[in-house]
Amino acid sequence: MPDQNQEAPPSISQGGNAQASNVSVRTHITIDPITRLEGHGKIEIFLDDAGAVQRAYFQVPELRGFEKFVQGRPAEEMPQITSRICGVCPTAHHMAATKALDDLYKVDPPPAAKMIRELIYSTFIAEDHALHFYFLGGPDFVVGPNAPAADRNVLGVIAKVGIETGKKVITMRRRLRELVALAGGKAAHPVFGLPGGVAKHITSEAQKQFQEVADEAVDFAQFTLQLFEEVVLKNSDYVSLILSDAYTHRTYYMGMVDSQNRVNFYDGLIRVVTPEGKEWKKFASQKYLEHIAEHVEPWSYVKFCYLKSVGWKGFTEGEGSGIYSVAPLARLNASDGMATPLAQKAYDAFFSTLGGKPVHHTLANHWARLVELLYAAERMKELAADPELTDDNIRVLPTEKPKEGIGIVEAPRGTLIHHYQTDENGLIEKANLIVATQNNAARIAMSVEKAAKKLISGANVPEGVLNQIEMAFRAYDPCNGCATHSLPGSMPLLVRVRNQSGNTLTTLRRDCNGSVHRD
Amino acid sequence: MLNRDPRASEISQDRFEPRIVAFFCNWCTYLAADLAGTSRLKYAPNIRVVRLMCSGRVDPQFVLDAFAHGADGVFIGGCHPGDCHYQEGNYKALRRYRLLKRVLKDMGIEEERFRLEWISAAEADRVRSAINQMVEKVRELGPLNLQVKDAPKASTEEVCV
Amino acid sequence: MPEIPSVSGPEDVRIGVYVCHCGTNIAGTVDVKALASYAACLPHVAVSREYKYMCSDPGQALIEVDIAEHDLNRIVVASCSPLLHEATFRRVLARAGLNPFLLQMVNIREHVSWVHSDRKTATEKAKDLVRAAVRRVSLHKPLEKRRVPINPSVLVVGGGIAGIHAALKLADAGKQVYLVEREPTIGGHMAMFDKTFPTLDCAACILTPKMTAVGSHPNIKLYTYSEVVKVDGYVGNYKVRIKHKPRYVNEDLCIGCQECITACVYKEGKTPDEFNLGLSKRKPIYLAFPQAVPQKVVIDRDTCIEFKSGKCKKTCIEACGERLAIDFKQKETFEEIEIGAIILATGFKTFAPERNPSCGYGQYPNVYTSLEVERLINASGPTGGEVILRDGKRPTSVGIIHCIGSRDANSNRWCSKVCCMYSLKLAHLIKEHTGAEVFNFYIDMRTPGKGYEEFYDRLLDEGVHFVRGRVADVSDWAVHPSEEGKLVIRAEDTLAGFVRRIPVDMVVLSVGLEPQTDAQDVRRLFNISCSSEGWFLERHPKLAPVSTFTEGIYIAGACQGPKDIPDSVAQAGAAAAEALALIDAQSVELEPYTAAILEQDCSGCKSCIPLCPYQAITFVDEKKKAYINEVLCKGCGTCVAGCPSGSIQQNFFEDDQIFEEIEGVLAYA
Amino acid sequence: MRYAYYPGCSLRGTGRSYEESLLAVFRALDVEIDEIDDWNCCGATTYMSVDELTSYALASRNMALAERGHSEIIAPCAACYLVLNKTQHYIREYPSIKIVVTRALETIGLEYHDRIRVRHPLDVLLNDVKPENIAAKVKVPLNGLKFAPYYGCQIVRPYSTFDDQRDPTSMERLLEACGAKAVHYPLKTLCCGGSQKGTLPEVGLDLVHYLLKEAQKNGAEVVATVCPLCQFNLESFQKEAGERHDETSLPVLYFTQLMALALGAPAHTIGLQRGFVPIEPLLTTKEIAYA
Amino acid sequence: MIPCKPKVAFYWCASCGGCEEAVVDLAEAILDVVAKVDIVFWPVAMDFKRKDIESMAAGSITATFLNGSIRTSEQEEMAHLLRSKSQLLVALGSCSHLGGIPGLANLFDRTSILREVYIQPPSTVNTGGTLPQAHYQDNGHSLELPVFHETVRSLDQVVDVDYYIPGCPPTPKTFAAALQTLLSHQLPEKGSVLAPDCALCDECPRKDTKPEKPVFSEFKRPQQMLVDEQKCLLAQGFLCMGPATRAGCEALCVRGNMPCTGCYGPTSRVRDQGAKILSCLAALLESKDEQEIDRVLGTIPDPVGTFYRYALPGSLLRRKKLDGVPQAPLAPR
Repeated sequence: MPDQNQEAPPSISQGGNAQASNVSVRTHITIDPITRLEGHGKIEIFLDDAGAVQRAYFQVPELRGFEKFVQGRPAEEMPQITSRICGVCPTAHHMAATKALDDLYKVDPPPAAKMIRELIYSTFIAEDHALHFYFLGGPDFVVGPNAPAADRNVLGVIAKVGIETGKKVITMRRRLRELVALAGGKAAHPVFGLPGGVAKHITSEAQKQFQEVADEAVDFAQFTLQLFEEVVLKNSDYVSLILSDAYTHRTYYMGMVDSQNRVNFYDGLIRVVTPEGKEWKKFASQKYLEHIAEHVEPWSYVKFCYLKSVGWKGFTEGEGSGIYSVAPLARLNASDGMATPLAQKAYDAFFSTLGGKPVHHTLANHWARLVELLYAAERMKELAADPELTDDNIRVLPTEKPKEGIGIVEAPRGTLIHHYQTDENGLIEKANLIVATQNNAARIAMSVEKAAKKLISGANVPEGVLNQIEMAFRAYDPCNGCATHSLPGSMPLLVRVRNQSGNTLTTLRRDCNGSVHRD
Repeated sequence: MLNRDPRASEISQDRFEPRIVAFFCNWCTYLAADLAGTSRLKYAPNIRVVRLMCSGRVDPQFVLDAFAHGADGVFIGGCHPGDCHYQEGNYKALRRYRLLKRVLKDMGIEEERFRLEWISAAEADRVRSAINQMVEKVRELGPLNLQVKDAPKASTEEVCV
Repeated sequence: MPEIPSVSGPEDVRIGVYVCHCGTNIAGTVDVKALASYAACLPHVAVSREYKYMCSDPGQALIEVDIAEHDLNRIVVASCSPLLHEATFRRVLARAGLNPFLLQMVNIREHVSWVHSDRKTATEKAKDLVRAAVRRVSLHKPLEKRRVPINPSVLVVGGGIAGIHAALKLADAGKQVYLVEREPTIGGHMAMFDKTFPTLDCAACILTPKMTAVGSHPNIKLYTYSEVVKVDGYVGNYKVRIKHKPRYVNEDLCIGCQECITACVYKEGKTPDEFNLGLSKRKPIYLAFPQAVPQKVVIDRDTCIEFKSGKCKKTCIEACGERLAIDFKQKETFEEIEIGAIILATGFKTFAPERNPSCGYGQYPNVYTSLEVERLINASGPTGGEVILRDGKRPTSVGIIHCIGSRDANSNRWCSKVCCMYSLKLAHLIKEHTGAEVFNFYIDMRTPGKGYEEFYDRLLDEGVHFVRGRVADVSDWAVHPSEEGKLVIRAEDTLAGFVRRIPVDMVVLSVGLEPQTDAQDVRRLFNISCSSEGWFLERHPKLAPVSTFTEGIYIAGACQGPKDIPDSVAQAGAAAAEALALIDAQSVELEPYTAAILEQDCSGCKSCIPLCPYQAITFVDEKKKAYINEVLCKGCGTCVAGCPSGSIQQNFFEDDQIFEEIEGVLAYA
Repeated sequence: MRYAYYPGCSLRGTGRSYEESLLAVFRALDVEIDEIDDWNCCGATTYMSVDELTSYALASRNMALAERGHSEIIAPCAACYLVLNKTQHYIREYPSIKIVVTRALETIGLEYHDRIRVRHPLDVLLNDVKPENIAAKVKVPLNGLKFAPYYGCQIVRPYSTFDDQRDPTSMERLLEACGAKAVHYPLKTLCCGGSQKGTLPEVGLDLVHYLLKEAQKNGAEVVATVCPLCQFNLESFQKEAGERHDETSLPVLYFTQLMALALGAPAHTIGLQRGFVPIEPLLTTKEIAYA
Repeated sequence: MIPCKPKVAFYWCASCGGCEEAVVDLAEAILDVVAKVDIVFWPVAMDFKRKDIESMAAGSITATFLNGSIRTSEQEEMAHLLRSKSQLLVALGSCSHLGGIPGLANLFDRTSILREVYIQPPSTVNTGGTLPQAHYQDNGHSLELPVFHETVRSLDQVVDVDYYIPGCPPTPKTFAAALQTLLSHQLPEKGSVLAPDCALCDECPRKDTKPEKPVFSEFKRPQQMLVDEQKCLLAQGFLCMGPATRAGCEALCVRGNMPCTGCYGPTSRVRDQGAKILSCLAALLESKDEQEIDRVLGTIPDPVGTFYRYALPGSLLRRKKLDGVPQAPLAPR
């Protein structure tokens, strides 16, 4: 394949670097969560001669090519194959794929099956949001952005909220995951999704377990919101941090809503609102191609989504730029409310505190996530209570010849789209996958650059900078190429300031236990 | 004028000489190959015979292993349907062969590189012709070059992209 | 998966490699010196030698000495096919105190030197094979042959002269013999013959005593009108299922008085008589021929009125009276017998001349087959020994055409061996009976055998005419008036060098011998091989002419190839001796190539159970794992290949051993 | 399926009646054929005896042409039929011949893939059309007209692709489907003497006589042939042969002429008028209402 | 085994993160683990730019658990580095054990993958045919991406591996047990897979419902038929990889009423999981007629994708043959 030599990236090597620094006449900073490629942001910051940030790049250096290698596989295997795109939100991919199969075979699952699906899904959302708040994003606030990094992790959280709460968090997560496994086979990479239904019905024993855990989950969600209020909202520094311009972007927002425009994770229409918060479009899954497009940059493996009709205008915000955002904040912005009472209260509190819709502050994602956590828990409770849940009519066998199917769900990290075309035998001929974080990729890139520009000037980089820049993209709970998170505090960072000849002047390094070294 | 020399199929230096691994059952094809010997039939020397008691013993792993270690073709010889010394081993071989052929196709290995023949103890000439045919076919296809197993751990050839 | 080292096996492996020249058989094509020195450099090889004849005593001694001196623990012999000398060299290892299964043979004769002519490539191939053997043998493990007791009784299939002779020999040796014959009587083809060449003694006179001996022998259980339908088990321990076809006559009660036949409502026979090849007619109830053994009548249900309409007066039953031997209710019955060895003597069938239209059989009534003529001139035959043609004429001129269905690319290529001699015999007898002019048309006159050539000379003196030339056709088209109304035999007289047209009254076709129509079914039933012509295949054409590739099954008589009576009898004796040698050993060693379940590894998935044709694999409910009964296992290895978790292992054909061999042949350069 | 049709030289010369009647039969039985465009000599007779390789090249050219768009080729002339078969046989058997032929064809931009099957009209009518269907289409039954089925040497020897080498019967089966009756005729594959006529005329004449006399003796009213050379030989030398021995007078026809007749083709369109021994009287006596 | 607390490290290459989740799924038990070992980095150790790792003493890490397969240059380099710094290198999860599901990419070549992802999707607007570049100048800013290799490889195809923990992902139980074994004083034989060594049927809750003589006249796809929640899935005609797959997961998928897809890989006695299940299932067909055989086998729509779902790179053939591109130096003939 000779043409590869053009397309193909040469091996990265010291030589490559040397060459890089030779041609680069400007000082060059690399903030690199280093070689952990999976789902990793790699940040390249370029200073001008004055030492001001001229351009910061947010790169995703990972690709596995699912779209290609699913070709020839039987469609019914997609829920299991595509869940391997992400081990953290496998259930989201599993569900999107399963819905795509319904569409592919033109089958409508029986009521019980739908309930089981949404029950498992809500359980998963609750678990995932909880994980993020306590293990990943939360520590920034609970423990504090400027606390020593060593404490900014789940153990730090536990220290802060008390070992009992800590255990509670861990136990809650375990029990939620056990439920997913109970109904879906496995917690990581479940197996329940089939065209026209689910593989296994819910026994009354199982239902009881769901009911118990659901109750606890609701309490837990409220408790967590409580915690957030006390630790964050009652701390003016945090609030101002959230509101600070460094973490603010005026973009479109996208999310799935039910018939009354309330947030829904499992099913509904896709709603997009303008930076002013007005409804811009509302469309069904099958129409996604009319509204969503992806842009390719040669310096990243991730594709950048934008609104087709608005168009790609580069990394700029505002009404004129097609860049939009997904995930908790976007979902709240794109909706008119929540479908459950307690969550609705939290929703109102959220917007009233942050000055009405839409909220453009990236860091507000953390709060929005907790509102959703509460909704998910409440939804669990509703479904678990339903007597029809244990009905054993859980499958409709397809009769149609398969051809094309599209399935969309709201993954914890945003809108997730699976689109398949198959032959008559139901073997995949073409698959198009738009994963949650792709939708956010452009805005994340902007957030990072903005933060960098705000926080860095010249060769001397203050220590706080690292985590704050990190916060900029962690707020999205990014799952680049939908792979995985990076754990706070343990995220090793490096800022290297090079002079024009590319020699390092100073390096700032923080290792996993958070201690910062200057050498 | 007519070239009736059976050694027409013997090999010469410049041509590509395929390596073919053959699995012969002890009761039919292996005997036929012995008979070909006692009858002094001449055939292409590109074949390497591994003796098994029955074609039903041919584990698809053996076939893949042969390809993976540089075989350009794999040949299975068994008793005719109904003639298996162990009653039905050859049918099992046939079923495995049919499915394995599909797998090999999906793995980009040309059909003609993998062949199953029923050759009874008496059919020495069948051994000759079948082997010659296969060698010719595989020679046309050229080397397979699938020596993955022995490939160096730090495979550089892939970074050539 | 961890890398498998290219040459695995214990470090202390010390291999001796022995390359045989086999005179020039191998050395002529393979550079044995180069081969030996190449082998010497292979891993674990301690000694590598080449020698003129490895299988010779000095050759064997060479290996024995080396094993002691270089304390070798693995041996590779590169010589002929393992099927020929594996046993020989395993004995060598045993003598030297090594387990015989630590040997691997490389077939560089049948598979290399004899089938290739380019020295260079042949040597390369030999190297590959030796390298593979060296790698394989280092993984060999000591194995023990299994000993199983032998059932001392023998089954003989086929009641022709060969079967009869074999049965009598074994019975006289005190062995229990079961003789199974599908016809109502034993005797086979020989019983149909009139005289036997070259001595011209009457076939019946020498055969019938042996037939009656069989019938009355205490050690022989005779099953006529019976067939073998199923064969299970293995050498020394065969289980055979026999079908007894209904005779509608109780064999124990019938005394062979034949009154029933006389009494039959049919005054005259209406059915073509099988024994007389349709030259006469028989009744529905009949005795195949006067000397039939057993002397029990049989009813042919296709022609018996009682069976057709159920409205017969059943005069036969009256005639039988209180003996009550006739039983229209008889059903076919089955019987299981257990024996240790089997002798197949299922004989031959004669070529059907209709297949060769130009010889006129079926078109012209006066064209006969040689077998028909045997009956025609037989005193107890349809015409009481007088040669009267189908059209009532008595022939004044007779043409005997040889090689009908023999030595003919259009039918059978082989020489049927007996035709020349029986044609001479018939020529003599016909001349004797009719005084007619007799012409023999032959391709070559083949009379090897004691007194055969002399018999030929005698006929020349008797004035029988011999035309050397293949007959073009037999027809009734006349060129000269003298030919009108006669059968004209056209043949090129290759001695005189022109085409002869010889008009005769009678044409005798010397039909060749062919395998029985159901030879293929029979060989499948007994799990032996056939040659491409369809004759039963012997283990070795010279050294094991009556053995087959299936232990404990022997072949005798014309089922193995055309034979005359003396040869058939000789072979029958040989087969009997082989069987005796086997069962008198009382126990037999079985190859240890059996498969075994690795119990701790078996997941109990049951996948292997349906794969075993011998029901050797069972599921043990207590352990929830599969189990292989070693005695029932024949070692095909199908289950080994089929076990999805690799939890079945076959002795001497372990996966790793085979992988080594595969990778060995490919690890060139 | 459409067959490629290769008439060969005879059918455009002495064998005209053969082609006329054959085509009539094909028309009547809806056998669709396309004559090969730009066919050449099959390579029989002279070529075969002078330079084998050239005749293989000639034959394979015809087949190469036929291969374009056809999988089967009909060769009615016995000689053509034999040569085409022989060529295929040799090309398969002997690589060296294959090479020569391939090279020869290359020079004229042709390639022979050995994908074509050589068929004889007897074969096609018997095995593709089938007697029962022919019987169904018979318009003029031949009312038990007695014929001697004469095949000659080339149709079934050495390649007996569709009938027995020593006792072919296809012609009988076809003509009896048309209402004719075969007589016992042991000479059906005897040499017609055609080739001897040039070298040993009297041998040739004797053979002609035996063939005709035997036919007559066994009650044949016509001799049915499948080979232009046989037909020509038997018919044109009947008189001469009669002079050497006792006289015979038998019409010698192509089997296709009889079939065409039965299938309703007008006599003059299938060359019946050309016979040396006039056929009309016979047809009248047999009350065969031919057109 | 080591006086002070052993230092344990985690790292990952081309994987989904599910394996790390499996570790998190130890839940409360994680605290016990933390007590036993120093997790020197999780998910990664100190800032380890090349030079930093290079500066580490060889073997200064007791055990590195590496998940994910090797697809990019950077992953390959890191694998080598970590190998040199670790006493034990443990392949964690299907991807590093056998290549995993992303290993199915070995059925295609890299070019077609890049085109499929960046040029062909209906939602992608890329008229210029832009593809990610390993080295790119964005108005003077030089940016780098790791090289996307032609072939996905399992970890042991790149560096020596001491142990394997199978599964996609390994169950917490499997992981905990493996960890126990490694902490124990007698280490298992190098190259061991740290899980039970017999097939899944052994621990399958439906084992007893499998008939004595399973034979097949057709294979079913789950959407074609309702799945009995009690009966052996193979007995129902669904293609279950259980018989050819290592036990240890306690048949989670089967408990979820779906067939095993083989993520624990083959047993130690098998070199090619796909070949083995193929051999087993095909042999168990009933028919002796070639056409019927093909028909029945035709009801397996995607043999390679099914038999090698997790193990293509780790299989004997490793990948689909690339036309024209020799996969190994041409062997001397």
